[in-house]
Amino acid sequence: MSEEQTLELLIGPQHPGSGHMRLVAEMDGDVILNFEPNIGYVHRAVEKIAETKTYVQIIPLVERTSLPDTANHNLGYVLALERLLGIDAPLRAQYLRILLAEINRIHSHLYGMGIHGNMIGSTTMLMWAFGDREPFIELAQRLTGARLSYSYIIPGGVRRDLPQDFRNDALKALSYMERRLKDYDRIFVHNPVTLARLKGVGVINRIDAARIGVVGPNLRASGIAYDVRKIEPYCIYPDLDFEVVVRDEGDAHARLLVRIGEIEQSISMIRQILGKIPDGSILADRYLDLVPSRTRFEKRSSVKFPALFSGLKPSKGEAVSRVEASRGELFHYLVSDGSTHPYRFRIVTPSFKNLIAFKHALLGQKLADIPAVYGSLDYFPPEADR
Amino acid sequence: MTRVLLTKQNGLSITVDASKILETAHLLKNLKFDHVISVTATDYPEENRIDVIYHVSSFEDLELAKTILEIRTTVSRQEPNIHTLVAVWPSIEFLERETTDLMGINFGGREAMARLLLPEDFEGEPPLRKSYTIRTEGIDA
Amino acid sequence: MKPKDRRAGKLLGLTGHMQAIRSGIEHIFKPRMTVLYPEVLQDLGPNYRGMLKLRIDICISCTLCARICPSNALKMVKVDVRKYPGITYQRCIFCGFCVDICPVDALEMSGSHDAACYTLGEQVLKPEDFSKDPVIEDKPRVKPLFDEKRGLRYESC
Amino acid sequence: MNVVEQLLQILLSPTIIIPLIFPGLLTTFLVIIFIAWFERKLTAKVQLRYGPLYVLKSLGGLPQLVADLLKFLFTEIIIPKGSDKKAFILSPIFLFTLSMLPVVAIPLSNSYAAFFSDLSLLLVLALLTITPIFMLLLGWSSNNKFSFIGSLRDGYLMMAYEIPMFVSILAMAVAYDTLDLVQVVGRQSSGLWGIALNPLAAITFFVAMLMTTARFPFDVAEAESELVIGPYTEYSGIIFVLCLGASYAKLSVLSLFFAEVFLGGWNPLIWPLTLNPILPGVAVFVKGLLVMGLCVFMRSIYPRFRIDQVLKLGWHTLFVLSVASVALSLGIVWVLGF
Repeated sequence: MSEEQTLELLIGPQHPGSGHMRLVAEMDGDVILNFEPNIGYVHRAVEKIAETKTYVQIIPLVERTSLPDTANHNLGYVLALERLLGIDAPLRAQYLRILLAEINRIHSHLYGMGIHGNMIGSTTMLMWAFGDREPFIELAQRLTGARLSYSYIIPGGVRRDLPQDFRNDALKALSYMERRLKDYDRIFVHNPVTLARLKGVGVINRIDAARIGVVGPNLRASGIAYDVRKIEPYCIYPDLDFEVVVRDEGDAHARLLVRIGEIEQSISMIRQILGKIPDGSILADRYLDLVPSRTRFEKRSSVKFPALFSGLKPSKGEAVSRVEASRGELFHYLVSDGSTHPYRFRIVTPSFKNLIAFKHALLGQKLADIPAVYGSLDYFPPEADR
Repeated sequence: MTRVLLTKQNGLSITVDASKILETAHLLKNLKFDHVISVTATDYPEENRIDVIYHVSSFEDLELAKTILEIRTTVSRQEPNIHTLVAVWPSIEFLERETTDLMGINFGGREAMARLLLPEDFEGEPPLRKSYTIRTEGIDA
Repeated sequence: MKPKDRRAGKLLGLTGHMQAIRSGIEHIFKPRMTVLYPEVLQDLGPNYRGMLKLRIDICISCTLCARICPSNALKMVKVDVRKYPGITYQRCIFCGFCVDICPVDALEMSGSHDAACYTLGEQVLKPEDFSKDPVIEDKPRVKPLFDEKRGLRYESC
Repeated sequence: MNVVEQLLQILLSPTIIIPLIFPGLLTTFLVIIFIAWFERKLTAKVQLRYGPLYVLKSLGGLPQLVADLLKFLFTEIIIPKGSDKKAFILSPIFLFTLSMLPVVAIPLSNSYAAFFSDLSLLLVLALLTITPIFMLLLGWSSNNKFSFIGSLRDGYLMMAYEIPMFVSILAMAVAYDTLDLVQVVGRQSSGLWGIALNPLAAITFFVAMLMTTARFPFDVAEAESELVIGPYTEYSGIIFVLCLGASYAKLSVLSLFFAEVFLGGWNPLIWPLTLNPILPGVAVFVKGLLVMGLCVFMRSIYPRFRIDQVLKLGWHTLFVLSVASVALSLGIVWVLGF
């Protein structure tokens, strides 16, 4: 094909539909011949900055990689750190961690669905999803004190205990969400126009999905029942009754449905957690004992950090952790040389792993499918760039 | 120089020579390790080496997925060359490109790629090496 | 697990259109979920991690807050003979680590996060200023209450 | 005095008043302001939020568009270096004017129209078909890939809607046995309006109308997430307003047309009331505004189609429907013996 017949379209970084990245599409008429994502526009060198910070200071830092999904990122890092330190959180703290992680998963999926809706033109879905994030952000705020950047999970436990009335409020928010999912079905998910736009678009089949290594809901929409919460259960996931949401189609609509299925699963998980959360301490005794007795946890709803936290020194070694963040498997790898700073900190975010899907899912699709597929991957550029 | 270790928590660790990496990858691929979770390069300037660590796992075999297999290999800081594994594991593509950008490791045997995370005209010390120093702003509170 | 296809068994096209339109019309008559923000402020609750206040009479100058601050927003500043923390809201990320590590509870957080100023200098607080109450805007406030039908319902307080 | 009187006579003559004041430029302008506000407000209501509010809060932000317009008036008009300057500036002007022009052929009562013709039914549509040319021109002259693709899509879109639209109007012409809008309205005085007479044609025309005016779900030419804002990507300032206004002007004209052909025009009003053009004009406008409201309501319900799906819809469904509506009309004529 001669060069004049193709058109190189540079979508972004300043484009309403590109996010913080550039998409280079080689078009033949309306068909995409070649597609190359070009990222790095929001690269903040989290790995390098982490080498200059102490272990506890990194907690807010890892959250900044993915602001819609801070709890899971926080959890992943703290799990790796706890493995380095050789410490475990008490059971109640584990429950609270997963409670926050699942609340976060719901509002992160809503964020993704909203953006997806906007990308194919349904502003109603955008506004509804963003509005319905609010009850969950409010729940998380009452639990942690912040709307998005929770910094809630610390080595050895969590920072605050459940506030009063939380259980009732949460149950109300959950039944509200179940009601709203039906509204979404009517106006967006099963809207004939949405079906026309998403069905059979951006298909990643089972074999390709494993080969190119996409993660999270995108992988499960391609028929692979891989979920870290089941494969390598962490915290209290073994005690919770939930199912891995899988679909076989591998197209954009399947990815949307998997996310909705996961919201339903999260709702059921939060109900279980609220039902059987045990009483007890929320910080490991090893740290609690270091706090002056005046300010001990029993007398207040939040814990006091021991002075040790300003300079945690894990022993020399390495630790990896993987958790199922909202967008997929999140991998942390910590190398300690025995000092107060990590020697090397590696973080592979789910969006970075999903980036490769752009190259494969969009070949042979139409120009208008770019936002449809982009949205369905729930790709979050700052999370990929780190 | 191939060692297999059983570490406490994250399963297996294999140490191989950098020249054997492609072979090892083929071998593991046949054992159903079908995707790469991460490529990490760690800089040790005093010992003049960069460790390249691959974490691989499986999606197809969900029993195998419970293991994260670690492949460790070492390259020198002056000539950080290693063969690419993109032909074995396509999922490694962006991980390798990132490592090239930030650690300056050359993955031979694949077409030259544009920079991924850094600006295209970036020159100088790769940012994640220990010899690259971060300029910090003054702190005035 | 396969999520159940709610549409299964229904006539595809027309029902879908009718349902979408019906849902759209229904929502015209539903109450709004937004608050008129700059005129009405949301009450952030007692546990909100907002702007900080130093109780300089209690502070024992242990420097733990400055040492744990992830963004170097807190720094020990000399006042007379002892050093007390000062803060710059240009950097503060409201993580609350300083409050939680303070062994004597000399730092506390307020329910306000309106740290916007006209000049950058106003955001840098010396210990003396830091020990004053943060400015909280005097505007009508609403309190979010959870509701099964509306998610959040705002009641003025 | 004589000169003033003559001047007034000229100014107040229907040929001036109709295109400039009622139902022409000024009224269209007011209608656009209202409908754009209504669109934003209605969408906001479905989306459970407030929408425009702060410009005259007592009116619910109704003059928001006036405020926007003032802002755009003072915005610098940036003309890209590689563009064809004459075409770049002139095509939005032509686009807007031609989108408004068909209003002259739409009668607002038995005796009030700028241009009486026994072919006015066709004339309105024929005048509208010229606009896509300027759409193509303005996309081409911008020298921007997104503008180009956008205007190309608009051209394709024309292929999808034009034929079903004409054929469905043909169906009505067959049913009414006339091509004159005044007579069309007259035929509906029995109370059997076009929409009841031939609902198939009404639906086809309505969908084609959504396509013509780039309402959702046929917003493919301006698709924001793909094409920035399609043909108008490079436009700024007041000529950008003209571009955007063109689609609303078109919507207004087509809605009036729809009201006359399918909703009985000024019809429940009978003879003595139709002498003065104001009352029947208002009746037509109310009906037209209802149609416009329905059109803009689609924004809050639907995402947008893909261009190939719109073409498929146009040719596979709408065309077949429109042909069926002609058959239906022939059947009606045969049975009722009009």
